Amino acid sequence: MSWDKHGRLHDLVFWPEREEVDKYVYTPGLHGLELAKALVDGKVLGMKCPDGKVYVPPKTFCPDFTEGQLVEIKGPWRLLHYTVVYEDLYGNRLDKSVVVGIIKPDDADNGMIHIVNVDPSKVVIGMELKPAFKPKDQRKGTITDIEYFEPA
Amino acid sequence: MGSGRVAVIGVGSYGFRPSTPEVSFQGMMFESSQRAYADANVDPRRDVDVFVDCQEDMWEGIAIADEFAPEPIGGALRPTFTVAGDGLQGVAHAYMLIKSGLANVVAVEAHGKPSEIKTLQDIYYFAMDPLHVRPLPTGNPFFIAGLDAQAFISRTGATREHLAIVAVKNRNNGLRNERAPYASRVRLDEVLSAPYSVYPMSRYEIAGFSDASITVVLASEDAARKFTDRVVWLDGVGYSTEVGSGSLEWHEWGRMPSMRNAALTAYRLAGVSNPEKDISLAEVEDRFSFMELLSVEELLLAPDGEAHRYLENGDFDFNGRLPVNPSGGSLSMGIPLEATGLGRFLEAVMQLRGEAGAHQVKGAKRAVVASWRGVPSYTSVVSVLSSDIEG
Amino acid sequence: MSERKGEVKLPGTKLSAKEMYSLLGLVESAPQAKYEFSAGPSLSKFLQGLKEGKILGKRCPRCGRIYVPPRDYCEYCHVPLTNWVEVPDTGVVHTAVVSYISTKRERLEKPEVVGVIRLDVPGYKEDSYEFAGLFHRLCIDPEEAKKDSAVGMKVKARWKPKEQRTGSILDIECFEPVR
Amino acid sequence: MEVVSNLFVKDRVAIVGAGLTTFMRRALETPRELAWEAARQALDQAGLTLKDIDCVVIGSAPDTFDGVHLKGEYLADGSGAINKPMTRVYVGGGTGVFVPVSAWWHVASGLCRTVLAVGEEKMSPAHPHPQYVFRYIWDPILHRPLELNLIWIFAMEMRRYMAKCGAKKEDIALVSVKNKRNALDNPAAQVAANITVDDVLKSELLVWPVNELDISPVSDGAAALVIASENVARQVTDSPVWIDGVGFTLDNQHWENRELAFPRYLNYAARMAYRMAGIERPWKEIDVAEPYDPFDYKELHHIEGLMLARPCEAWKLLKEGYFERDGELPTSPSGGLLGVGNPIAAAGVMKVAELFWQLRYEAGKRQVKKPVHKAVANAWGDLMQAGTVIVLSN
Repeated sequence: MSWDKHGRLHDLVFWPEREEVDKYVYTPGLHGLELAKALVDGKVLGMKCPDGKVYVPPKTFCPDFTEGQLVEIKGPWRLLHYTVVYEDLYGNRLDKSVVVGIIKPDDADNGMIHIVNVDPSKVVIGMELKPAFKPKDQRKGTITDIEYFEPA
Repeated sequence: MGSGRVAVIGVGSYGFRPSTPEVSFQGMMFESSQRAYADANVDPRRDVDVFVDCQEDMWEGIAIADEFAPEPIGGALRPTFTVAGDGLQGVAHAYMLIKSGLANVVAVEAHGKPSEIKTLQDIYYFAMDPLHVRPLPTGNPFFIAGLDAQAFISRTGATREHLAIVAVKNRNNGLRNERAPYASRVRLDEVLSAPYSVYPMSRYEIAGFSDASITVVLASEDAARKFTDRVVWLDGVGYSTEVGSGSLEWHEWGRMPSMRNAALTAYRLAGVSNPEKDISLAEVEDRFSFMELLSVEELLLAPDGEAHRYLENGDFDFNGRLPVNPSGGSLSMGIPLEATGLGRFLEAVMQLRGEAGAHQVKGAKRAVVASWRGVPSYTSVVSVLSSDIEG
Repeated sequence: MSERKGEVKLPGTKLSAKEMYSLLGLVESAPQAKYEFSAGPSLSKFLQGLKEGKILGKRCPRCGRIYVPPRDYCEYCHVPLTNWVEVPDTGVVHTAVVSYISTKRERLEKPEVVGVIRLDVPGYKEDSYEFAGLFHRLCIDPEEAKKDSAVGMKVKARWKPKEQRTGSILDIECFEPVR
Repeated sequence: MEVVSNLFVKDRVAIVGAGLTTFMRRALETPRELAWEAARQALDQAGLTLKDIDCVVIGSAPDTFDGVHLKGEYLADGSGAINKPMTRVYVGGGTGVFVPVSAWWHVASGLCRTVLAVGEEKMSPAHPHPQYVFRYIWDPILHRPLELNLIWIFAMEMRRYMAKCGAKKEDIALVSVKNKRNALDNPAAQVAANITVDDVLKSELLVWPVNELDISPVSDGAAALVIASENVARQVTDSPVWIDGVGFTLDNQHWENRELAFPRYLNYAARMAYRMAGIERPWKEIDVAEPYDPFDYKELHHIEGLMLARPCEAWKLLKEGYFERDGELPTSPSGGLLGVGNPIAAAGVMKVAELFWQLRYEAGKRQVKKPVHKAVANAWGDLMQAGTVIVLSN
C-alpha cells in the first residue's frame, strides 16, 4: 500500500458488520437482589461500611474491599450536582432536555445518579428531592422502578 | 529498578481526520508504525523486542481485536500483546518492560477509527453499569462529563466564559498544526452565544472524533544511543484508577483523583519537586473544555481552584508562561479513541525535539503529558518528558 | 488454603437457568453495535477480483512470499505489498470438518463441510509451515470428508454464476473435488 | 528473538497467594462481585489486605460475554483498583496466564512491590448462547460471511493434528477422561466426572471430529493471585513460589495460511520463558504442568508446544499414563478447563493458582505424587495465535 493508495472511493469496498447478540441478561448480584426487593416495596437501600460510611446504592463490597451491611436509606434527598442534556452524542437536539443529577440522601455519604424531573431553569443546587416510584404493579426491582426524582 | 533512563526514539502517526476511507484500521496501523520505525531508524523485525498495542474490542467491532494487532506493526511471531486502555498506558507498560530488563526496545501502537462505528452513542452506553446507570434515559453518555463540569465550576468559581476561553485557545492553536482537523478561527463571543449541548458546555467545548493511529518507539538508554541522537527522555510515568464504571457513584465529582495520583507517581520518578516551576510545556486532556482546567490543577500546575485565573492571565497561551496544548489539543485534533493520549504524547515529543514546525513553542525543556480515558472511566495516565536537544 | 478448600465452600452462587430468569431485578438489554469497515485497498481489489471469477494475491517485493488472501503489507518484512498476482483457483484440502451446528448453536438439518484449502501457489514447499490458502466451504459428502483421504484431496473453486456475484468471499460457492 | 534475560533484575518476583470462586454455568454475582470474591480469597491466603497492594492487573476476555464495554474499567473496583494503578491486558484466551506474566514486569521494574492479578469472565449474560459471541472473533470480511461457529476452528485444528500425527478420536478423548476425573477433587469444579472414552465418543456430535465432551463448558467465575517482590514475599511467607520465566508470542492473524498441527505461537513463547528461567531440557526439568485445555486435543498440542513431549508424541505418552497425577509428568492436576470449567481469563489464572498450590504441597487430594520443583503453565488465545507461558519454582 503506502505509495499506491487508492483515493477514489469507487475503488474501495465498505463492509457493514455488527458485534451484537440477541440480548444480554444481567443478574442483579448479591446486594442488588436485596435492593430489588426493596425497590419493589418503594424503598431504597444503601450499604454501611466498617469505616462508618454509607454508600447508595449498595454495591456488596466497600471501596476498601470490606463487606458492606445493608441499611435502609430514608433521606431527605438533596441535589448535589446536575447537568442538562440538550443534544445526543451526534449533535441532534433532543425533543425534551434531560436533567441528570447526583442526588444525595442526608443519611449517606455519596449521591445516586438519576433523572430529575424539573424544568432546567428551576434547578437549584441543594434543592430537596424525593424519588418518584412507578406504580407498584410496574416495578421490576430495577433502578428504573424510580421513574425520576422530583422536588419534595 | 533497572538503571538507566528510558528514551523515546521514534514517533509516527497517520490520520487525524474525521474519516479515513482509504485505509482499513490495520492499514492505518501499518502506516503509523512504518513512519515511527523510519523516525527511530529501527527495523521492527530485528530491533524491537516487545510490541504493545492499545485498543478495545467494541471500538473495533471485533470480539478479540488483539488478533489483528501483530501483523501491521511488525509484531507477528514476536512478543506482542494488547493493553485494553489508552495508548499512554501502553507507554507505561513499555517503561516497565524496559526497566525490568525484559526488553531493550519496545514499540507502542494505539489507534481509533470512530468513523467506522455507526452506533457510537450506543457503544458508549454499553460501557456503563448495566444495573444502575445504563438503564436511565440520560440522552447522551457525556452527561457524566456534564456532571463533572458543573461540579468543577461550582467548586472553583470558574464561569462559562473560562470554559469558552479554553475552546477558543485550543481551536485557534490547532490552526498551525496539520494534525488538527477541528481547528477553527473561532471567537469568544461565538462560543458564548452557542446553545448548550450538555450543560455547561456547548459543542465548541466538546471535542469531535477523528481517525488516527500513532506508534511510538521507546528504548533503554544504551539501546537508544545505537539508533539515534534525537532522544527525548521519558523521565516518569504514572497511572491510576479512581473508581470502576460499576461504582461511578463513588467518584469525587468535579475532581480527577486518578490524574493527581498518576501525576504524583510520574513526578516522583522524574524527580520533579515543583511542577509549576519545573514543567515548561503541558499537553493535557481537553476532550471537554473544563477538563483542561481540571487537569492543570490535578497535575499541580496551578493551585486548587486557580487554573481559570491563570488561564485568564494568558499563562496557558501559545506564547504564555506555560503553554498548555499548543497543538490545539483534542479540541482541534479530535478523539481517536484509545489513541487520544498518544496524540498528546506525540505532540510533546515533537515540541521537545524542536520539530513541531509552525506550532513550535520556544524553550520547552520538560513537558508533562496527561490523558483521561473518557466517560465512563476514571482512569488517567501521566508522563513526564524532557530533552537536551537545542530547539 | 487448598487443604482448607476441601472443607470450606468457595464463594460464588450458582443459579439454574430457571432461577436466573425468574430473578427479581434482572436487567435485559440489547445494545446496538454496528460498524462499516473500510476493506482497504488490498481486500477491496481482492473482493472485486472474486466478482470477476479471479483469486488475487500479492507478492512481497523483498522476500517474494505470495499472500492469499492479500494484505497491505508483508508481515515478515514490514514493507508494503504492491505486486498483484492472479493465482489458480485450485488447491488441496489442508483440513476439513463437518459441522452439525449453526452459529447460534442450533442443530443443522444438513451438516456442512468446511475447511482450509491450500492453494496451488508457487513459492511454498509441500511441507512448509506457511502457505497461501483460503478458509471456505467444501462441497464434499460429509462421510467422505471424515475419511483420511479427505486431507490432501485436490479441489477447485465452484463459482457462483457471474450475475449472482457481489464481490464477497461467497462469490465462491465452495471448493469441490476435482474428479 | 532477541529478548534478553532478566539480568538486571536484582529482586526476584514471587506468587504469595491465590484464590478462586466456584466455576459455574450461571452466577448470581455480577462480574465485579466475582472479581472481588476471588481477589479477597487471594489476599486472605497471602495474609494481606488491600492496603498492602500497590498495583492491579486485570485480565478478561471479550467484553461481548459479560456485556460491558471497557470491561477493565468496570472490573476495577472488584479487582481492588480503587485509587491504584490498574491496567487490563488482553491476548484473547491467552489472557489468564498473561495476567501474572504482566504482573511480573510490574514488580521486576521496581514500580510496584505487590500486585493483585485478577482474571474474571462471566459468559452467561450473552444470549441466545455465549457461543454466538465467537462469531465476532473472526475476520469481518473474509470469514464472517460463512456464518461460522467457533468450534469449527478447533475442529479444523484437531483434524489437522489427527491427520498429521496419526492420533484417533479415542486417543484424544483420554485427555477429557483424565481431566474431568482430576477435577473430582477440585472444589471449584463445574463439570467434574468419572467418564469413559466411550462417553466422550457418544456425546453429542457438534463439529466432527469434536463431540460435546471434547470441549470445556461455558462458565462464570474469577481467580486471583497476589504477586510480590522478593523482599515482600520473604516477609509474608516461608514458601513463596518464584516466577522464573515469562514468555509470550503473537502469531499472525491469518491462521488459514499456516500449519495447524503444531502450535508455533506457543513454542516461541515457551522458548522465551525457558531461556529466562535457565531451563534447557524442559521435558526433563519440568515436574508438573498445566497446559491449556479448552479442548482435549489442545492439551496434547500444548504439551508438544511446551516441549514436554516431541511433536506428535503426546497422545502416545498419554495412553501410557505419563500425564496422570501419579505419572512421570502430571498435566492439568487441577482438572483443567475440561473439568473445572472455562471462564476464559479466570481459567488461565486458575491454572497458575493450581501450580502455586502444587509447588507449596497444598493441593490436598490433587497433590501430584512426585516431588515438585519446577512447573509450567500456558494459555492460548486469539485465532490460534497467542501463546503465553509462565515458569514457576519453589
